[in-house]
Amino acid sequence: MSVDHQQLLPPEDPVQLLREDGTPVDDPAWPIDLTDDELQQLHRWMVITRAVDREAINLQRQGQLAVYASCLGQEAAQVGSAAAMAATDWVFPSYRELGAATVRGIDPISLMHMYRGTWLADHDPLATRFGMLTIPIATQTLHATGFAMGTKLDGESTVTIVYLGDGATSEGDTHEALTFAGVFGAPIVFFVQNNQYAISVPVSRQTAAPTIAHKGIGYGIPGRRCDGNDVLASFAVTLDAVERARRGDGPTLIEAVTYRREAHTTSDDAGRYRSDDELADAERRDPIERFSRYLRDRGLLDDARDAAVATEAADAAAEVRSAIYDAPHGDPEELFAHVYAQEVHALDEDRARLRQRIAATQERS
Amino acid sequence: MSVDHQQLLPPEDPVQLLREDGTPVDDPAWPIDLTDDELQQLHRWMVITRAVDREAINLQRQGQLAVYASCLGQEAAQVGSAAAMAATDWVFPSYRELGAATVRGIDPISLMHMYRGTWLADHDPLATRFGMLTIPIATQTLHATGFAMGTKLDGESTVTIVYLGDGATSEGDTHEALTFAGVFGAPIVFFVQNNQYAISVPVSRQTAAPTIAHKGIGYGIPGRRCDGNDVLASFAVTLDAVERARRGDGPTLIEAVTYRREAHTTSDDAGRYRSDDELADAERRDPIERFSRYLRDRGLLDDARDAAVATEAADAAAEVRSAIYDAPHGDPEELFAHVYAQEVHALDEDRARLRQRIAATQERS
Amino acid sequence: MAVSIAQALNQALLDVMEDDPRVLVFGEDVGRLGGVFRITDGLQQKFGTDRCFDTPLAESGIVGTAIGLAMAGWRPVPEIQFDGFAFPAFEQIVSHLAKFTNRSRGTVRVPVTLRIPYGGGIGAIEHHSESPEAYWVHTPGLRVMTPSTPADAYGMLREAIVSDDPVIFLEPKRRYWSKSDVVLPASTPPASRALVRREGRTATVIAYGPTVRIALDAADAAAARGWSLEVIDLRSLAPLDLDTVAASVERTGRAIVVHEAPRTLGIGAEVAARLQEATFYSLEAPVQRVTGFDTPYPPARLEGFWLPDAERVLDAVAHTFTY
Amino acid sequence: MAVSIAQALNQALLDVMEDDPRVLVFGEDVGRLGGVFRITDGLQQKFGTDRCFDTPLAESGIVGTAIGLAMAGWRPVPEIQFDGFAFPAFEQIVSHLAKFTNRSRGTVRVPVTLRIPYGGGIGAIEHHSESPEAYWVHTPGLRVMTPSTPADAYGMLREAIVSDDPVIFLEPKRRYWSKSDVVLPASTPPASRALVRREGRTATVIAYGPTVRIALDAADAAAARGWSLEVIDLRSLAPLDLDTVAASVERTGRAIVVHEAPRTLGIGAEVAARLQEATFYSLEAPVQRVTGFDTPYPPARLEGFWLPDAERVLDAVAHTFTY
Ligand SMILES: Cc1ncc(C[n+]2csc(CCOP(=O)(O)OP(=O)(O)O)c2C)c(N)n1
Ligand SMILES: Cc1ncc(C[n+]2csc(CCOP(=O)(O)OP(=O)(O)O)c2C)c(N)n1
Ligand SMILES: [Mg+2]
Ligand SMILES: [Mg+2]
Repeated sequence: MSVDHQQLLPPEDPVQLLREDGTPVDDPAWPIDLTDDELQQLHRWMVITRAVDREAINLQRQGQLAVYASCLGQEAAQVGSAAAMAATDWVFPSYRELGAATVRGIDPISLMHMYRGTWLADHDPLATRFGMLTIPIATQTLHATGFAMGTKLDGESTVTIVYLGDGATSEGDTHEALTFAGVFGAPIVFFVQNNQYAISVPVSRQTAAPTIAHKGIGYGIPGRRCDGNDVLASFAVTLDAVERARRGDGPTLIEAVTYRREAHTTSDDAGRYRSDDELADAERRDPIERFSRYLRDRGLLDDARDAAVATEAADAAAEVRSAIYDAPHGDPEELFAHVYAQEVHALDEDRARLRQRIAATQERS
Repeated sequence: MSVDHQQLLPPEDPVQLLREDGTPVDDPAWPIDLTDDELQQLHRWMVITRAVDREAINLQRQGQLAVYASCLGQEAAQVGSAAAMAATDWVFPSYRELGAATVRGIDPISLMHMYRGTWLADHDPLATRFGMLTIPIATQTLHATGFAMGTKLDGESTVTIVYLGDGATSEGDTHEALTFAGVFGAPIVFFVQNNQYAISVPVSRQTAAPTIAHKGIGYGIPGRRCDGNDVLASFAVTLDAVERARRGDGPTLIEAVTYRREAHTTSDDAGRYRSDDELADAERRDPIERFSRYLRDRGLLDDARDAAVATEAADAAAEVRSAIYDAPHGDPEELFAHVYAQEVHALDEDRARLRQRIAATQERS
Repeated sequence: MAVSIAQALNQALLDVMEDDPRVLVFGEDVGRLGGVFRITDGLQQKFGTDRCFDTPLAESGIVGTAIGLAMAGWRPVPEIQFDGFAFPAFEQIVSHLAKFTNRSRGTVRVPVTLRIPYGGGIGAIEHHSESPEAYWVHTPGLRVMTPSTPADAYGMLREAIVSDDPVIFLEPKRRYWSKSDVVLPASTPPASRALVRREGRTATVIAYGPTVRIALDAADAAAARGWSLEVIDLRSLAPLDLDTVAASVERTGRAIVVHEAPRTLGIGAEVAARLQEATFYSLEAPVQRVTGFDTPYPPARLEGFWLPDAERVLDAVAHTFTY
Repeated sequence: MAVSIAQALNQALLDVMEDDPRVLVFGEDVGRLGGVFRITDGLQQKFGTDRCFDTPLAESGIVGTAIGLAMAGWRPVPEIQFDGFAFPAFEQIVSHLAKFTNRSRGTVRVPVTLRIPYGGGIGAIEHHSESPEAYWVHTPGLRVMTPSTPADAYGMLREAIVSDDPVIFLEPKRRYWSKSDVVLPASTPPASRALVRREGRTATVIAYGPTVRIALDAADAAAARGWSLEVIDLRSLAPLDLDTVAASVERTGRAIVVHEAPRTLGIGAEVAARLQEATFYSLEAPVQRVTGFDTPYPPARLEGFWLPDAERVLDAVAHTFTY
């Protein structure tokens, strides 16, 4: 095989810039090119993500959310990758991307309203350049690809990143998105968080490929792997892909190897399909601990700063809690308001009937 | 990348066992292990295929068929691959596989009834181990994969081959079929005839992959390439994959590089999207001529045999012609007969109405 | 013994797999986990990973391979995890599962039972509360069944699996935990027959799956207004047993169809179109439809405004008296 | 000037691409080839490969990327090559295209016009003659339009593309070559209004797309029997303009709906369900449905037995006199 084609294949090992004990690998291919502030910011985002994530689980347990999909253990993958995007870049999430949302400054309360069932979506995707959470698996990969094709047609330098899971790589839509992205040279990064499971199904049931990154070559797209519990590796590998896309060199497929430490969602019982040992092992590879050690070694984190960040995170979580706790329902009028961009009178009768009913109920009470 | 994984990638060049001038390549990796009879049989099948194919085009021109999708130029790929299957093996075609059907002894008249619109399908797939022609692109890849999973569950040694086009590799269904085949280790061969076009769209618009065979590794499936205008290469590469599957080593993805010399179907005007030069070039690489030269060099074909085969082929074509020409329509009663395996009375009224109408029409005439 | 619909379905699968070694159960999370609703719980332990297995996350793949497995002589019972996730398999269902037998002139049978939990009212996030039955019912070649009681859940699922036709088996997920006293194995009338769940004379309320309970609640409440409502459970949506419905409407002169799916081209449209023909002279008022609105399924906190309930059924009955 | 529906559609695309530089046309074979029906002929030559391009063979990809392109501010007009090949895109259409605006509370618009040639009668092989309109009409959030004349083909396609809503634009492929005298650009009444194509007093025949011609033929033939049939062309299937239909039926007292799609849950079911309510006191007979059978589309040589024709329409009119 020609050298060119070999470059589409991932190297044997995922890129790792921090060892599990937090010491830097010092890989000359991947210099750590971040200011102290930036490094501290990565830490802050991860800690806030974790606190809000934890709060969301609590809120669900207390009946405030219908369901919640935790990103515990995936903070480095999400924060590292999202931090590599410019403010003008676009992010298309699945449903588990609280960490990416945190980096993008999305109000977590908006996301929680989706999980609460107040609205189907709440934040403004166009203003925030952060797509709506997407539940039908893999479907967002096509929206992201089309979007990236669109920015390219406009001659913009915008890069798009799309998040998907290991399970999502089995869906036909992911295949078609990679196919289109390759053919149209779309400026997009496919960021697969391989958290080892799709609900209860281990990644070995999703594909017999050596790794998910080996799928890239089948689309003429370079496949890359990074240690998804290493925020610096996640950042560096994503940044490289983003720069590549921005240069006009097309898409990249990244597999971030990580682990989903919570159950699939709050409705799931992970005890039925994985062992305590496996979980304990994953906990030992905690992304925040690893990065904290590194920062401490570099003198960028001390107890005071740690405490300050923890307080900020707790405040963020408390804010979510107070905004969500017993928040009012949405306005039933909106059931009809946005079905069509241009008003349709076909809905008038239903709307009138619903209004009548609501009025009658209010009278009775 | 480990050696194991490298073996999933196709070698740079397609396997070729006969040069364009018909001289053998003598590749020690691919000994030609066929008896004289078998070699002559391959030739015979190709010639018959071509004659019947030509007749089908004529029949369509004369208004006897609704449409027809010619396999002109693809005879070697189809005959070579189908000849590698045992009689007990299964074949799932797309809609262009007259050559494979010929090898399997499917009465071409049956296939023509589909193109004629007498029936939606006419031959018995279970008795012939040859699936129904499939029009929705790529969908048959999943039927074939499921079938192969089924024979594996039964502990049978049956191998399944599924035919698809280069365009079909873009569909989500092909991805899901390759995914399932890899994960379940299904005894199946994916045989892609890369005839360079999906109607008017060149294969460069289907994928940015180095080759279609490079898609295999993304499913843990070895990707192989052969010269699809070389019947011996098509046979040998397929046989290798079939033996692999029969041994229990799972699926293989084969890309046979060939060329569609007719328009997509009789409804298509290929002049709108490809040059005469390109076509002339393809004609120079005619699979039957190449193989004939080889046989002549080996003393397995002379003018007498050539003429005899040509006569047999002409007879086969004439038989199709006389069976199809002004054949009667199907029985309208059958519109209702097979919708459900178990009778449904919901259709009784419609059936009664149709009977009445037919009776009325017959009275009037 | 009090048995829930979920338990009855699970028992039906256990019993049918025991009886017929060709039955296979597969889908996302149906193996180790036993399904997100635990309908397949214990099957993998009991029958092994050959007969009950997890698949990759790919619905077209699940249905497409089911067709192939059926051709190889197996009797597949794949699961789609939620209503909203059958759509990636739409082509395989509509272009092949529904048409294979007809295309092959009866030669190839595809005895696939595709289990799909459906419907709303469980406070879920988007795509987990859809009622897609009309898509399947409009597609010739499919049988569509939906039980409303534990006995029917058991009996109809077994009937579906034994059938040589493809069956879309819709499980009313918000009733999974509804119990009633029943001894399994229960034997139930054929699914092709609609059943009168309550007799009455004022009006006929036609429901299926999750809305049968609503119809019965309406019937309870109607008594206070001096109305006696006849409640019919359609059970099979394709084919539809209109005879049973029409016979009832002939007597009552009033008909109300209740379903969660949006009104336009929901099952109510077909029932109304058939009744206005079959019972033209008997109808005292137009057939009423109490359904979801013609809007996407709402967020959980608003689903109560959207879903039909007993009060809306009673309003519709009242409305028939204005004619 | 005599213009065919195909020419009118082609002209509409040319004109709208000229007027609005954000309009993109893409799909399988729409570029170099100009589409298998030549509806996009000349667009790539004129507007370049950025604005009119061929895609990989992947319908979910076509619709899914159209949604993304719309988010990026483009106005996509993708083509699905034939009716039967929209199904791989079903999930993107039903779960996203139809729901994006609603999900985002009006923030994100997806002004996608999905062009699909549909219907039978062209002697084609399987999957090339489907009438899938009911699937789209049952899905809230989609507009569904289908023209029956060259003028409407032009005007409605432009209207669809200009609309900020997703539109499923169904082109009656067996009428592509029907011509009528029209000067383009033609201006036509809004698609949201059904049009009376012929006035009459005996009965109202409701048709759309390919069956409008059949209804008109029936009206011609009806004169010999002393009947005068009113023919209504629905034009928009979602939303449905029932007011125009009901006004006519109020006068005629008889209604016959004609479509190619199978009867069960075809558009005729919805029209019947609405008419039996809206014109309860005026109907002299049940609403009749003249449609394809509840069977898969037949092989070409048998399609004449399956498709509705003028004779069946007249039989239905006659049947209304038996009440
Ligand atoms: C099309 C579709 N099928 C099934 C589901 C149900 N489902 C929700 S999440 C999930 C697993 C997803 O796994 P993965 O892609 O690895 O993402 P993760 O949840 O691990 O982040 C499944 C099967 C769905 N949401 N959409
Ligand atoms: C799902 C689907 N989409 C579109 C079509 C229309 N169509 C028929 S053949 C074809 C091209 C197929 O190309 P390829 O897979 O390369 O096979 P070939 O015809 O070259 O043998 C297309 C687009 C179809 N039959 N099915
Ligand atoms: Mg996962
Ligand atoms: Mg091809």
